Amino acid sequence: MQLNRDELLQAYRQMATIRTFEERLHDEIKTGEIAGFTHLYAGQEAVAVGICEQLTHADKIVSTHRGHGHCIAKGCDVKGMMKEIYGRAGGLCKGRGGSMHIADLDVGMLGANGIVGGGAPQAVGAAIALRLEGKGSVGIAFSGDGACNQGTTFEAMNLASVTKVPAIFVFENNHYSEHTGDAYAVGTDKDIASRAEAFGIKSWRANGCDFFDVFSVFGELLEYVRAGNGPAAIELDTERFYGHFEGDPQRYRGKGELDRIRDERDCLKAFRARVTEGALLADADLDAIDAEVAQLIEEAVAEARADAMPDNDTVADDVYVNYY
Amino acid sequence: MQLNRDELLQAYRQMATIRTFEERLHDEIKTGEIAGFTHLYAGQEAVAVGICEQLTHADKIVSTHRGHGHCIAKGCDVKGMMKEIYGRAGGLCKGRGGSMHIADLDVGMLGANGIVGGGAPQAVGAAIALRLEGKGSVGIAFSGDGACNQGTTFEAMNLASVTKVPAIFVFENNHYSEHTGDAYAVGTDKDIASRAEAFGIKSWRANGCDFFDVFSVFGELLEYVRAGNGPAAIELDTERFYGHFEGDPQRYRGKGELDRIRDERDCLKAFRARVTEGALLADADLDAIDAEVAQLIEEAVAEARADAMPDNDTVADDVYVNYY
Amino acid sequence: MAVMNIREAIASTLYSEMERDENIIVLGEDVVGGNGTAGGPEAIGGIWGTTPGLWAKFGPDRVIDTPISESAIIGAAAGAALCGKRPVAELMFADFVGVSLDQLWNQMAKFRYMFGGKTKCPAVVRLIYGAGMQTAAQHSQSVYAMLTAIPGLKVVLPTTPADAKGLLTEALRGDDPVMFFEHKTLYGVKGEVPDGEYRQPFGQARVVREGGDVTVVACGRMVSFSEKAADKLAADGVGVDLLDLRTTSPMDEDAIIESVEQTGRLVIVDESPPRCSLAADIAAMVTERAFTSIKAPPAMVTGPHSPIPFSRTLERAWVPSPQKIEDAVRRVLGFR
Amino acid sequence: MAVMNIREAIASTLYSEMERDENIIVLGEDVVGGNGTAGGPEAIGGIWGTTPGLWAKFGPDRVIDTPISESAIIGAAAGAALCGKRPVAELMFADFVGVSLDQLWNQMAKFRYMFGGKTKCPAVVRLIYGAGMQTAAQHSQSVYAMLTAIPGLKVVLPTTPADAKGLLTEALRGDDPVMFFEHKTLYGVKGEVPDGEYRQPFGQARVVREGGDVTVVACGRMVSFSEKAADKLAADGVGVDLLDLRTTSPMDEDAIIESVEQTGRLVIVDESPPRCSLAADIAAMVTERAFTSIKAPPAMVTGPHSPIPFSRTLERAWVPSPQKIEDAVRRVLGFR
Ligand SMILES: Cc1ncc(C[n+]2csc(CCOP(=O)(O)OP(=O)(O)O)c2C)c(N)n1
Ligand SMILES: Cc1ncc(C[n+]2csc(CCOP(=O)(O)OP(=O)(O)O)c2C)c(N)n1
Ligand SMILES: [Mg+2]
Ligand SMILES: [Mg+2]
Repeated sequence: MQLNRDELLQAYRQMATIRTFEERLHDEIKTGEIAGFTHLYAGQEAVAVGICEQLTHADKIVSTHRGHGHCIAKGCDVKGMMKEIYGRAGGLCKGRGGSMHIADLDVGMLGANGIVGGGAPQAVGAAIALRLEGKGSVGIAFSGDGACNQGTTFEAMNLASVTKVPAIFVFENNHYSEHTGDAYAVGTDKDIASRAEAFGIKSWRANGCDFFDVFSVFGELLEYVRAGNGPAAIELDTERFYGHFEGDPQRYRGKGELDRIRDERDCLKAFRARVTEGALLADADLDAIDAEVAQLIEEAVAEARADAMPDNDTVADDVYVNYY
Repeated sequence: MQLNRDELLQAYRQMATIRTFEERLHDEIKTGEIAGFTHLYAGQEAVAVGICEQLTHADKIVSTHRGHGHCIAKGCDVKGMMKEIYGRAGGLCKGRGGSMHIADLDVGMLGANGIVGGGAPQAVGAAIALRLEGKGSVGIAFSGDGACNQGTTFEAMNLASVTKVPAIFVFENNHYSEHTGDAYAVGTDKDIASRAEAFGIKSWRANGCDFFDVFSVFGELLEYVRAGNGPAAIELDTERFYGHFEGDPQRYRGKGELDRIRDERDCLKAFRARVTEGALLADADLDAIDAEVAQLIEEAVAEARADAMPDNDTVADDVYVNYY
Repeated sequence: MAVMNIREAIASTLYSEMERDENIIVLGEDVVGGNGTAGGPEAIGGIWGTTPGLWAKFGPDRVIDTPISESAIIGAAAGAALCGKRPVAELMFADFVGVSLDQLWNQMAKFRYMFGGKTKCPAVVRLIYGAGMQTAAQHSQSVYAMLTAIPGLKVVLPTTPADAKGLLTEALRGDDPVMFFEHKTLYGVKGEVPDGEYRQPFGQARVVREGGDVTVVACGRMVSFSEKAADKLAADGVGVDLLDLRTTSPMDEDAIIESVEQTGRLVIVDESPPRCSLAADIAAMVTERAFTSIKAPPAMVTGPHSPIPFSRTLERAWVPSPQKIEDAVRRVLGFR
Repeated sequence: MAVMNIREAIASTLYSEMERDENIIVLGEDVVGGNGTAGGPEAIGGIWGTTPGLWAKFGPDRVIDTPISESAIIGAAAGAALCGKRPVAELMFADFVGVSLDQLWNQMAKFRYMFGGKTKCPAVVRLIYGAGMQTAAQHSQSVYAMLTAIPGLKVVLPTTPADAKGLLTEALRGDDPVMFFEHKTLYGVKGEVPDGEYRQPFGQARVVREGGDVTVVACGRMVSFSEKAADKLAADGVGVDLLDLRTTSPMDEDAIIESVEQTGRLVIVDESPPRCSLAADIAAMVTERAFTSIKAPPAMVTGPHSPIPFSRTLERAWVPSPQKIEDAVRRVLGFR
């Protein structure tokens, strides 16, 4: 794994954008202006960015209910996303989808999904399509430690195994599905990756709070899949910095857990330490990005607030390409 | 494993009853009197009988579309079954269910099932109920090598693993799901049992064409589950002597395959050889049972043919216990 | 009579019925909550707050947290019910019928019939449904028409705390599978609830008000919206007979017909898209049974033929509003 | 024009469309058959014989046998469609919507709307449906009402070989998800099929016959049953306008209304249970749009509110029969 200066800056920018986007949402939601379910990705940035930085728009990803990070990492327009979450006409999906249903096919983002486990079969379908293109592109399903128990996820792994298509199953184990621990809900003696292995799918494991580990392990996996070896899986040990959704009192957390993970498992802090210690980048480089990102998010919120609500007359538009 | 003479005779009687029932159906179906889908269990008798002979009526089983063998082994009335398959008023389910929907809760047979994979979660539910009874009874799901790929089967295994209930997953691998081989459709480097193991479920393997092997391996498994150790799984290598359904031209079979499995993998022949060679039973004992069974099936067909069709007025009966 | 909200009525009924009948068990995602975490079981109960304290009181064998696998939840409920238990399974959102329909439709609903009437499957499935909280296209749907269409299921939709208690008790005492719909915007609705044992039989519509000029039939959240419309109409001297269906299967056809025979005019309010809807079901039934009594075509107030949008304004535009109900009433009254 | 049956019309249309458009792919259980066996691929194709020779011609990357996992089949079709392919997914029995509904209802149908109109999902799902072969409660259902109710899906039900070709071609050229229903008893129906490219637009009912006294609306197998009834009625001098809907979403409301405005009397024949059915949908629509024209309440000929039984006699009693259709026509004609 060799990342040049620009690539490092870009990776940091992406992770910082996600973090700032989510932290800002955390505050904005308290104002009551944003309703519905908003699941924040903060804490898991190294996963989305460590993976998506190695993809092109030709590679397709299918995301989850906790999709902001995947969207930003894959290249969705941040301002369009913010407008979407505010339910505005100028939103990426015209305000119809909201936080759980953001998609942008132009960048290869096939959609967040409110149905846990809904995306995995679709990623296999994408991989079926991409194999036909013959260009080594891949279809990726992001799933949580909760989603890994849904029947669709297993079916998708089996179908990928049988058809040997370039599908990748990314399991982000943040150790909670809503208020339940993975120690309870994931039936296994080992881990999620080992369940993928039981389908004959080659699997990897990485530290989902360490961008460099994600990047290098996923890089190896990606090479394997792009080379036509069939599907692969990766389990990432990561952390969710906020509640399941905004408003969650998080009483399931251990004493001091939130402090500890912020302290020890913050991928942004770790990234900064690593690149500055290694003299790959200077603090000032990163600070400059932080400032740019802060500015971007500030503008995104301001523009979202200022944007018009969708016109009521559009409520039943775009159900079909053409109906009669 | 110690089977006394009576137990051996009973086991043989049960296997012979299933075989004769199915072979007779194979002939009767050609007359056109029996319609719908009829999936014959012939060839797999050692599985159903090797397992069910160790159960009581308090133990519950959930069966598949290929359910006749499980029904007979669990103690369903053979004449009632035949009437059911003929769609008669006196059928075990009043002619409403047919071959794919035979049930008899009094003997712990919760139902055959036309939906592949439909039964597995129900067996876990039975196990949840039986654990509350606290008597060591078990809930068993029979599934095929095709059904093991359905999402519900995986979900059921995971739920059983998590809740640690006395659920048993019996995978009858007859190497075909309809016209597709297990070598193609079961995504794994190993076998079906190994996929159960990935859920942390202790798993066994046995020769599904050898009654004694099934009996002893399942006996060990059953002891484990009855002792409160949680769920278990077993994969049985077995053979389907007929087509997927009646009318299947079976062009997917290898040259001479049907002859070979009849020759080398016939559980009834193997049973006879073993018990006579070991001088546990005499040929005459078995011949006597064969004659009794032939008589029973003969009567079953005659009585089914003679039974009345259900009254048209009953078409919408029994949808509810009470509706208004 | 205690005053409580629907959430409390459901929670307390579950609790007291479980005390009464040891065969009742509860299962679903996070109905306990906190399992496998440092906080431990019941650190947080379900997100709807309808199952607090059950685990502590009745233990882990009767109150079961499940992984995210709705087919297994419903299937397990079906299997346990066949074995003499009375499971109460929770679908955190009714939209998850999508991932569990087979167990509801082809299994639970059909057992008794397929098996010749010898079995019963007394499972209760709680489905949290409805729009109004901007939960968007996959978490806002009113799935009752789809389940009303299925022979073998009963479908229940309480709109008051008393009915929540009475109908849930009835569901837990009956022997058929019951789909118990809880509208997510109605949990906070307060009202008096009879003390002690209280059962509300199915198939009896609640007469919310009598007015004599027009019949309005509604269920769920649409009942209170219809009341708002009726208030405005009353100010103009228009009297509304408002019926809250309470259950759509069985459905109190007679109550509807009786009212329509007097008013001759019918509006049906249904929080769902229009095609093959409950609104159409009732309109067709009334036209068949009371053709000579109706003076105007039954009006159906439904959402449009589209998914439910996220945006606040669009969601409001999608859901039938008091205004649209009022307009429909005026339309049927004006029909010549 | 060649004469062929519906099975052949579907098989040959799939073949020629796949030749024309390399983006069309086919997936489902045993659509190839024989994979992983000694007999090898295509030893036996699907059990309906509608996909022979596709694998040999178009190869394993375009013609894909799947394990038994319908959610994955439909989900994969949805994902491939988002990526520019035109998947044709087969549900061997329409009843398996039970195990795949989410991918049809909450995914495929909603993508375009949820994503702000920027995507399209041109997947075709072939569903083999209907009673008449004693396939019992879980393999005989007509699931079209459930899918007609879902905004975002189109629902198609050919009853002639020509329509099978025309409607399937239209489905494969369009950009929306299409539910293509094939009645298992109609595969052998023979008829002339136009050569070369032939498209039948959706939303245009087929006028099977014109009679002027009463309108009968049907789809699927019920069209031929209605023809039988109409023959008997014609012998008694009663003329039937018989409409074959061809598609229920979109639905040719205008054709129905036009006929009803002339006849004033309507019978709807629907091979499904009665509640929230297509029959009710049409009855309600007609009552709303043609209230002043109808001289009798629309009659709905459906199955009873029960699952479909196995036994030959009971199954026949369940399915709407020519006799019941005839009776319903006489009833609406006799209504005063
Ligand atoms: C089919 C389905 N079941 C349940 C839910 C409710 N739900 C939303 S998120 C969630 C937990 C998901 O956990 P995980 O997959 O670990 O993702 P995370 O929230 O940790 O990112 C649940 C139960 C849902 N949206 N869809
Ligand atoms: C959900 C579902 N999908 C598909 C089918 C059609 N079908 C019936 S049996 C069968 C093959 C089952 O294979 P397996 O589980 O190995 O059982 P076997 O037939 O070998 O006993 C299939 C595909 C079905 N009945 N249900
Ligand atoms: Mg998680
Ligand atoms: Mg098999």
